[in-house]
Amino acid sequence: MTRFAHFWRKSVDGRAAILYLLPSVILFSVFVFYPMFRTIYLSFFLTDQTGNAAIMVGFENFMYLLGSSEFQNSMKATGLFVLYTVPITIILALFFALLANEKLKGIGFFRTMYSSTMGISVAASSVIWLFMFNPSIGMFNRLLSVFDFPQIQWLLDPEWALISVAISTIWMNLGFSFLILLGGLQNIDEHLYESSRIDGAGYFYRLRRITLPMLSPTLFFIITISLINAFQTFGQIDILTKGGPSQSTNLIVYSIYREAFINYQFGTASAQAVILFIIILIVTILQFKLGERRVHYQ
Amino acid sequence: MKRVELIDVSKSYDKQVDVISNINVTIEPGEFFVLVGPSGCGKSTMLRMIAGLEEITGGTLKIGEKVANNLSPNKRDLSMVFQNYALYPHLTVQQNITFGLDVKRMKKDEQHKKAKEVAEMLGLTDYLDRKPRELSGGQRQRVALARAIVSETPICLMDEPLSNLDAKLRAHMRSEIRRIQKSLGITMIYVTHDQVEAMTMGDRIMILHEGKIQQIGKPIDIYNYPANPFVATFIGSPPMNLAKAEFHETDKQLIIGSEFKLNVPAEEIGKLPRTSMTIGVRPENLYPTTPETKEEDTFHVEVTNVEILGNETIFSFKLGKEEWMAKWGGQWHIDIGDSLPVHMEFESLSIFDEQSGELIKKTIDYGKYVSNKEVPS
Amino acid sequence: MKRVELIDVSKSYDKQVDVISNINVTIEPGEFFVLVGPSGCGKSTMLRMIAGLEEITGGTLKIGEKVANNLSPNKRDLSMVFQNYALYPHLTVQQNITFGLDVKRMKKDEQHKKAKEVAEMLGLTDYLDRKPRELSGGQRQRVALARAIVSETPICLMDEPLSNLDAKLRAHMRSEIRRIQKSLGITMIYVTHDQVEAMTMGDRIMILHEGKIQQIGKPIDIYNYPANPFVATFIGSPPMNLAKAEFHETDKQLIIGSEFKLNVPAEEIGKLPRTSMTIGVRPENLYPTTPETKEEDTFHVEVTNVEILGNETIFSFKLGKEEWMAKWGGQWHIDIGDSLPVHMEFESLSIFDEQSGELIKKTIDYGKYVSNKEVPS
Amino acid sequence: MRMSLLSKIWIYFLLLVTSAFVFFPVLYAFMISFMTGPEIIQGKFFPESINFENYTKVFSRLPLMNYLLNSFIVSASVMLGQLAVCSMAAYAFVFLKFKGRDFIFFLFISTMMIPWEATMIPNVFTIRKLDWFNTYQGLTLPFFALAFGTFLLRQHFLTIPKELHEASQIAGLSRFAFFWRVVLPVSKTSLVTLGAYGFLTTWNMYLWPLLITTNQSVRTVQIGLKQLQSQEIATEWGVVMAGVIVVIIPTLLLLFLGQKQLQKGLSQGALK
Amino acid sequence: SNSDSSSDNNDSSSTNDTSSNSDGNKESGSEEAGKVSIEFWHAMSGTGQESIDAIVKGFNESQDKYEVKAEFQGSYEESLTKLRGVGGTKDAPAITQVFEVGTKYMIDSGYIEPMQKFIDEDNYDLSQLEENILNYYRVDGELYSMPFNSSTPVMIYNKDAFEAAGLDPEKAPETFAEVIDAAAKLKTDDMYGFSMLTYGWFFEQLVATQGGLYVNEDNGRSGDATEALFNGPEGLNVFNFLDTMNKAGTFGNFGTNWDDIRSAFATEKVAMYMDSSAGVAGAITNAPFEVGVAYIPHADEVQRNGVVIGGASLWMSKGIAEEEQEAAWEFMKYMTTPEVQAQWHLDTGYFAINPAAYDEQIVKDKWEEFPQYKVTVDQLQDTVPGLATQGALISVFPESRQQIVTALEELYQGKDPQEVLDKAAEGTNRAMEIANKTKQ
Ligand SMILES: Nc1ncnc2c1ncn2[C@@H]1O[C@H](COP(=O)(O)OP(=O)(O)OP(=O)(O)O)[C@@H](O)[C@H]1O
Ligand SMILES: Nc1ncnc2c1ncn2[C@@H]1O[C@H](COP(=O)(O)OP(=O)(O)OP(=O)(O)O)[C@@H](O)[C@H]1O
Ligand SMILES: [Mg+2]
Ligand SMILES: [Mg+2]
Repeated sequence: MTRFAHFWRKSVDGRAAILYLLPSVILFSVFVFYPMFRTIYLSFFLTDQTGNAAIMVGFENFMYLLGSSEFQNSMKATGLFVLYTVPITIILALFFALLANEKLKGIGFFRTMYSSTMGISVAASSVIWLFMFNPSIGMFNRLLSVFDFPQIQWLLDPEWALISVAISTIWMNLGFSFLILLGGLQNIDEHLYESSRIDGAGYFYRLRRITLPMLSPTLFFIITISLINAFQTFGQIDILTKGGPSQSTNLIVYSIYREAFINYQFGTASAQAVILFIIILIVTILQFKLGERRVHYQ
Repeated sequence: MKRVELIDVSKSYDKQVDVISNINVTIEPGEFFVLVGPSGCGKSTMLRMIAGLEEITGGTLKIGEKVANNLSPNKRDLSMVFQNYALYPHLTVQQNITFGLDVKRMKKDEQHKKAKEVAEMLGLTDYLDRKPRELSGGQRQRVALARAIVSETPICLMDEPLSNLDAKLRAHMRSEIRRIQKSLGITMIYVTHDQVEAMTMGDRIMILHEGKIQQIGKPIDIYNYPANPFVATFIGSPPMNLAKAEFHETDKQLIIGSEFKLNVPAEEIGKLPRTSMTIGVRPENLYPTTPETKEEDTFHVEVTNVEILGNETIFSFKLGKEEWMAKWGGQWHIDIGDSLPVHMEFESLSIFDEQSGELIKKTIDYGKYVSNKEVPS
Repeated sequence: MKRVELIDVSKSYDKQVDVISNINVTIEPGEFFVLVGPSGCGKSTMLRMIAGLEEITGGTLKIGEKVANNLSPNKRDLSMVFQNYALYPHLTVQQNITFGLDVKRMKKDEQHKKAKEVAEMLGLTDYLDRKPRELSGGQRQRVALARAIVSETPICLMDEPLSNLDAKLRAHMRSEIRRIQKSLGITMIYVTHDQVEAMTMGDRIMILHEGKIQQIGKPIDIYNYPANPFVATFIGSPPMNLAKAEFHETDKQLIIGSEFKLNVPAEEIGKLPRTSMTIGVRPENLYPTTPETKEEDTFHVEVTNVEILGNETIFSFKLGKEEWMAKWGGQWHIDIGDSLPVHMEFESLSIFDEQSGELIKKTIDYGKYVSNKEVPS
Repeated sequence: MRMSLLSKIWIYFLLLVTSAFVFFPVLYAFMISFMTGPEIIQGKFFPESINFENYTKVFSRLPLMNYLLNSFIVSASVMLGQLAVCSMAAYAFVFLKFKGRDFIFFLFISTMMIPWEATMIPNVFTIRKLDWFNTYQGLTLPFFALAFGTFLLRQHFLTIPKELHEASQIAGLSRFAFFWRVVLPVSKTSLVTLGAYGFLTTWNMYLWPLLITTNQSVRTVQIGLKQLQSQEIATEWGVVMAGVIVVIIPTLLLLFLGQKQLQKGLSQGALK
Repeated sequence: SNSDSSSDNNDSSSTNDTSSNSDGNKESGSEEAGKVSIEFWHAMSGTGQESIDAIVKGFNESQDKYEVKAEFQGSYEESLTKLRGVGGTKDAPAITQVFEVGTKYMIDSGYIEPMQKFIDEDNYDLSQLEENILNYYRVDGELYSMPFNSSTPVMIYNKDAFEAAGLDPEKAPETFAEVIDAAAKLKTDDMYGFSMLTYGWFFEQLVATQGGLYVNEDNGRSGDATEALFNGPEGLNVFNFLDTMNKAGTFGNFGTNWDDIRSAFATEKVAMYMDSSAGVAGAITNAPFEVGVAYIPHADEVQRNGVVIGGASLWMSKGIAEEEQEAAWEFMKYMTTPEVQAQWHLDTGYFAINPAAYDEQIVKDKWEEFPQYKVTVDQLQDTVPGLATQGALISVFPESRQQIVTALEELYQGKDPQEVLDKAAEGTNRAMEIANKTKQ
C-alpha cells in the first residue's frame, strides 16, 4: 500500500503527462499510426484496382523495388535533391535571417519580403516557376538570351531538371526557414553580444562563437525538418515535371503518388512508402544522435 | 592607460525623461574611479554608454583623445564586468575566461596559462570545465570578473563585481583588483554599493543621484566634507544624522530639531546663517558620556532600536520626526527604551544651507596621530 | 509559522561529490534563521532543497510535522527570493508582484492594494508598469523581494536579497524585512554575505563551509565565541587575526607567531595546552597604545597597508607569515612603512586547539555598560 | 546596439537586393495578373495597361468570397487547434518528467517521416466512416496534432530559464497555470511562428479539402484556384495569376501582421 | 425510397450544424416540393466548368421535377480517387465524369449501371449520336457510359511560317515523310519544325491511324489484354519518325505540359505541333499569325485510319435511388440535344456527340469565321471504324501512358527507339499481369 502510495506520488508528472499528450496521441493514432500500419500491411500484398489487399506476396514488392532500376533511380534522385536543397536553403535562410535581425528602420518590411514565400502555396508558386522556366517565354531564358548565353532547357533537360526543381524548392522553403531562424536569433540574449563586443569580437567571430552555438537548437530543428520535408517533396514535382524528363525528377514520394493514384498499385506504393519511411527514420536518428549532442540548451 | 572624458553627456531611454543628465567628468589615465549612487540612479547606464552599448543621447564622450560617441564597442578596447554577469551559457568557465583572448588571437597555451593564473586567484580552479549553469551565484560572478581581468585592456569597467561574494573573499578581491589595476596602470571605472569598497579602492569617488553628479572627490574628503545632505547621508554607514536647526542669538545656542541645545563657540557665530539650516552629525560623533563630560553638552535620548554588530553597537533614537543613530565601538548592553546620555560637539557638526543644501560649515579634521609618530609638517 | 527540520540531509549533483553533507538543523517556527558561508559552500543548494527545487539525495526534510522530501514545491506554501531574481520577463513589475496572489485567487483590488503597499515600501512605485528588462539591477532585485513579501507565506526563503542595493536602502530593507517577519511570524531562512545583515537580522546564524555546518548560534555568541578558526575568520570584518602560538613555561609567556610575547595571567596558565595552539585576536582588540599602557604589553609593528574608512582606520602588518589587521576608530594619519606601537590583552584572545580547531579559551565578555544605567542582575 | 553608417548602408543594400530577388516571382505573378492572353504569350514583364478584367473574371467565375471565408475558418481553426494540442504536448515533453519521455517524443517525431500520401486514402475512409464529409471538422481535426509543431515548441520551451519554472512552482502555480500563464506568454515568438505556419499551410492545402468535400459548402480557395486552370483547354494565365494574387494577399497580410506581433512580443520581454 | 438515400448523412448533419445547409442539398433526394436532386461530379475546370454550369442551369430551368448539382471534383485522377471512397454506396453521385482511359476500370469496378439499360428501357435512339464516338465506349455491343467531352488530336501549324519557308500554307503535310521534310524546311535558328507534347495519347493516335493495335485480345475488347502490341512495327514507325526529326534537330521538345507547347507555338518557337481538338480555339486566338489545322500525319506505307476518341464520358452510379437514376438519365438525354451540344462545342471546342448540332446556326456561323474548326470534325467523321480506331481497353492505361512518356523522353535523349519501346511494353505487361491476377 505504501509502496503504491509512493509510486502514486512519484508518478504525478507521468499522470499529468498523459493528460497533456492525450489529444496528440489520439489524433496521431487515428490519422497517422492507423494508416501507417495499414500501409505496412498493404506493402506485403498485391492489391486490386480498388486498393484492397488481394494476394499476399510477402516481401516480393520490396524485392521487386530494390531490384528495379526505376526505383533505384528514384532513390538516387531523392538523395541528390535533398543534397541540393537542404544545405542551400538553410544557409540562405540563415543569411537572410542574420540580415533581417539587425535593428534598422523598416526592417519589418524586409522580414515580410523574406518570409513571403511561406505565404504562397506550393501549387501557386510552382505555377509561377513553371512560367519562369518556360523555354520560350520564361524569364530565365530571356535573361540568358539578353546576355547571349546558350539557352537552357530547364525542365526538359534531364541534366537540368532536378536542379531547376531544386532551385524553385529552395525558393519555396526559404520563407519558412527564414522565419524559424529569425525567431531563434531573436531569442538570443542581447547581453551575450554586448559582452562579446566589448571583448572586441568582430562580426564573424561573434557569428561563429556565439550566434551559431546559441542558435543551435533552432538550427538543429530546422535541419531536421528540412531533411524530412525534402524527402517528401511532391507538389512542385507534380506541376513542374511530373517526374520527368527520363525519370530524372521522379522523387520517391512522387513515385508513390503515381503508383497509388494513377496506377492503382497500392501494394508497391505502400512498399515504397515503407522504404521511404525507413530511410527518413535512419537519417533522422542519425541527425538526433549526431546533431543533438552539439546543441546547447540553456 | 587612457583618459575617459564625458562632456555634457545625457541619456534618455524613452526620449522623454533623462536618466542621466549633463554629466561632466574626466577620468584620468590610470585612475581608479568609483561610481556610487542609489539603486536606479544611472550607474549602469553610464558604464554602458562608456562601453558603447547604449546610445549617448546628448553630449560627447571622449576615450583617449578621440570622440567615441559612435565608436563601436569592439573598437574601444575596454573590458567590462556586467551586473548580471552575461556569461556565455554554452561555453565552459575556461572558455568564458579566454573568450576575449581568443578574439585577440592569443596563442592557445598562453590563453591557458593566463586562465589558470586568474582562476587560481579567484578560486575557480576546480570549476574550469563547468558550464555557468552549474555554478553558484558567487562563482558566476567570479567568472565574470576573471574575464575582465585577463583581458588587460587599458580601460576596465566593473559593475558591482563583488556583490555576491562573502566578506573574506571580497576583502581579498578588493586588494587583488587594486593591485592589478595599479600594476598595469588600468583606468578603472568601478560601480559599487559597498561602503568599504567605495572608501578604500577609489582614487576618486563620484556620487550620482537621479542622473546628476552630486560630488566628485577623494573618498575621505567626501566623507568628511559632503557637498550636500544627500551625499552626507549616502556615504557612511549608518548614515549621517540630519536635523533642522536654528541659531538662537541670545543664548548663542544652536537649537537642533527643537530639542537639543548646543553651545556655539564664539568664533563660529559669525559663520552661521541667521535663518534655519540643516545640521548633520555622524553616528560615531555621538559619544557616550564620560565622567568628564560637561552636563550642558549631554543629551538624554530614548533608545528605539539597538543593533550589536560585534565590534560596534548602533542604537537609534528619535529627534523630532527624524530617526537618529549613534554608533559606539564595542558591544554595549543597551535595551530598547533605555534612556541614554549622549554627548555631541559643535566641532563635529556639518551644517548645510537649508535651501540650496550647500555645505556651510565643515566638521573639523578628526585626524588622529599616533603618539610616538611625528606630526607631518 | 512552520518548523523546518533537516535530518541528515545531503545533496550531490553528480552522484559523486556531496556539495551538502549530513546537515542536521531545526529551524523553529517564526525564527529568523541566517545562513552564511563562503561562495559556493552550498547555501543556495540548501534553500533550493527546502523549496523542493532540488532533489534531496540523502536524509529527511520535514516541513511543519510532515516529511516533505517528495512534496512538490507548490504544496510547500513558501516563498523565495532567488539569487538571480527569476522575474517573469513578460509581466510588468505590478504583475510580477501580484503573480502569486493572483494564483491564490485574491481579489483584484486587494491585489492592487497590496502591490501598491509593498511597492511603496521598496521604492518601486514609479516602475509598476515597466517590464523587468527596463529596470536597473537593484530595481529588479527589489521586485523579486516584493514578490516574496506580498505572498505572506508561513515560510520564506531569501537568497541574498539585498546584494545589489545601496547601503541606505539596504539598512531600510533590513529593518522592514525584520519587521514584517516578526509581525507575521514568518519562518525566515535568509542567505547573506553581508556581515551587518548576518549580525543584526538573525535570531540564529548557521555557518556553512564546504557543505558542512561549522556553527549554529546567536549572532553575538558566534562573534564572541567562534567554534573554530574558520568561523572566527569568517564572521567579523576585517576577520579575526590568527597566528600560531606556544606557551613558554618558564617565562609564563605566550609566544605568538614567534614574535610577540604576551604575559599570561597566573590563573589562566592551567587552562592552556602545553603544545602549540592557534590564537586569534580581533582587529578591534589591537589597541593604540596610550600613555598608561605598560611597555611590556606594547608591540611595535610595521604598517604594510592602510585603509581609512571614514569612521575607522584599518591597517595591516606582518606577523610571521600571517598578515594581521588592526582596526582603530576614527581617521588615523598612518602611512605605509610606519612603525606603530600596538597593544593587546590576553583577555581578548581566543585560543583554538591546533589539531581539532576547537575553541579552548574564549575572549572575555567585552560588554560595556552605560555609566548611568544600572547593571542588570 | 548601434552600428556605423557604412555598415548600415551596406546592410540596407544587401537587404534590398536579396529581398528583391526573393520577392521577384511574386511580383512577376502580380504583373501577369494584369495581362491579356497575347501579352503573356509574348513574355512581357510589364503589362501594357493596368486592367482588372482578369480579377473581375476570377470573382464572377467562382464564389470566391465564400471560398475565402471557408479558407479563413478552416485555417484559423487548424491554427488554434494546433497551437493548443502542440503546446500541450511540448509542455509535457519539456516540463514533466516521466518514463519513456524520449521514446514517446521520438514516436511523435516519427510521424513526420510518414509520407502523407501513404496515409491519405485510409484517412479519407476514416472521415467517411465518421461521416465528416463536407464538414469543417473533417477539414480541420486531422491536422490538430502536428509533430512539427510539437517539436518547434519543445525546442523553444527548452530555452526557457529553469528559474521561471522554479519561481512559479514556489508561487504555488499548478502545472496548468504555469503552462498557461508563463510558458505560453514567454513563448510568443514560437507560437506566432507556429500559428503562421499552421494557418498558411492549411490555407495552401489542396488535396485534402478536395478529397473530403464533394460540394462547395466548405470548400477552400485553393480548390477554386485549381478550378481556374484547365487541363486540355488552353488556360487563361492572366486569370489564374489574378486568382493566385487574390489568394496570397490574405496570407501576405497575415505574415506582415504576425511580424508586427512578433516584434511587439519581443520588445516586451526577451528571455534573460 | 427518399429516406434511404439520405439516411446516411442525416444524422451527421444533425449533430453538426456548421456544415448543414449546403451539405443538406446533397443528401435529400427529395426536397422542396418533391424535386429530385442529384449530384453530377465532374473534372472540368476553367471554361469547361463555366459551360457545364450553363448546361445544368438550362436543364434545371427546363423542367421542375429534377434538379442537378454540378460539382467540380478535381482532376480526373482526383475525382476517381474520391469516387472510390463512395462508389457503389448511396452517397455516390448520380453522375460521374470519368476520363476515357478509365473506361475499363469503371466497367470492372461494380460502381456503375451500364447506360445501355436506360437506352433499352427508354427506347432511346442511339443512331442520332456520332458513331465514331460511341464506338469507343461500346463494349461487347453495350454502351456503358454516355460520351460527353470528346476530343481528338489534330496537327496545328503556322501558316505564315509555311509561307516563309516556301511551303503551301493551305496544304499541310500528311505523311511522316512529308512532315519530316516540311520540318526540315521550317527549321530556323529560333524555330523548330515540329513538336509533340510528351504524352502517351498522341502516340496511341499515331499508332491507331496506321491501323496498329495497342494491346492484344483485339485491343482488349474481346477479353482482358495480357500483352502490349504497341512495340510492333506501327509503334516503331512513330518512334522512328520522331527520332529522325529529333536527330536532325528539327524536332522541338517542349515537355509534358500543355501550356508550354502551346506558348512555344504562339511565340513561333515551333511551326507544327500536335494538339487536342479542344485546343484549336485557344491556338487561333493566342497566335499573332495565321493558324492552320490539319489531320494528324500517318506512316507513308499505310492508309490513314483516322483517330481515336479522347476525353471523358458520364457514368451512372449503381446503388443509388431509382428516381435519382431516372433524373440522371433525363439529364443525359437533355445534354445530347443538338442545341446543348452546339453550345458545348462552341464553348469548349469539344465535339458535339450529336452531329445534328453542327447544323445549328450558331455553329455554322462560327465555322464560317473559323474554318479550321471543321477540320477536327471532318477528321473524326472520316475515321475508318475498326479495332484500332475504336481504341484500346485496358485498366492499367494510365500506367502504360506513363511508360510511353518515359520512353519518349529517353528517345529524345538519343536512345534506341526499339529499345525504349520494348521497355515500355514490358512495364505495361507487368502492370496488366498484376491487374489480371488481382482481379476478383
Ligand atoms: N547544477 C549544478 N551542477 C553541478 N554543480 C552545481 C550545480 N549547482 C551548483 N553546483 C555546485 O554546488 C556548490 C554549491 O552551490 P550553491 O549554489 O549552493 O553555492 P552558494 O553557497 O549559494 O554560493 P554563492 O554564495 O556563490 O551563491 C558549488 O560548488 C557549485 O559549483
Ligand atoms: N531599457 C530601459 N528602458 C527604460 N528605462 C530603463 C532601461 N534600463 C534602465 N532604465 C531606467 O534607468 C534608470 C537607471 O538605470 P541603471 O541601470 O543605470 O541604474 P543603476 O544605477 O545601475 O541601478 P542599480 O544600482 O539598481 O543597478 C533606472 O531608473 C531604470 O529603471
Ligand atoms: Mg546597475
Ligand atoms: Mg548562491
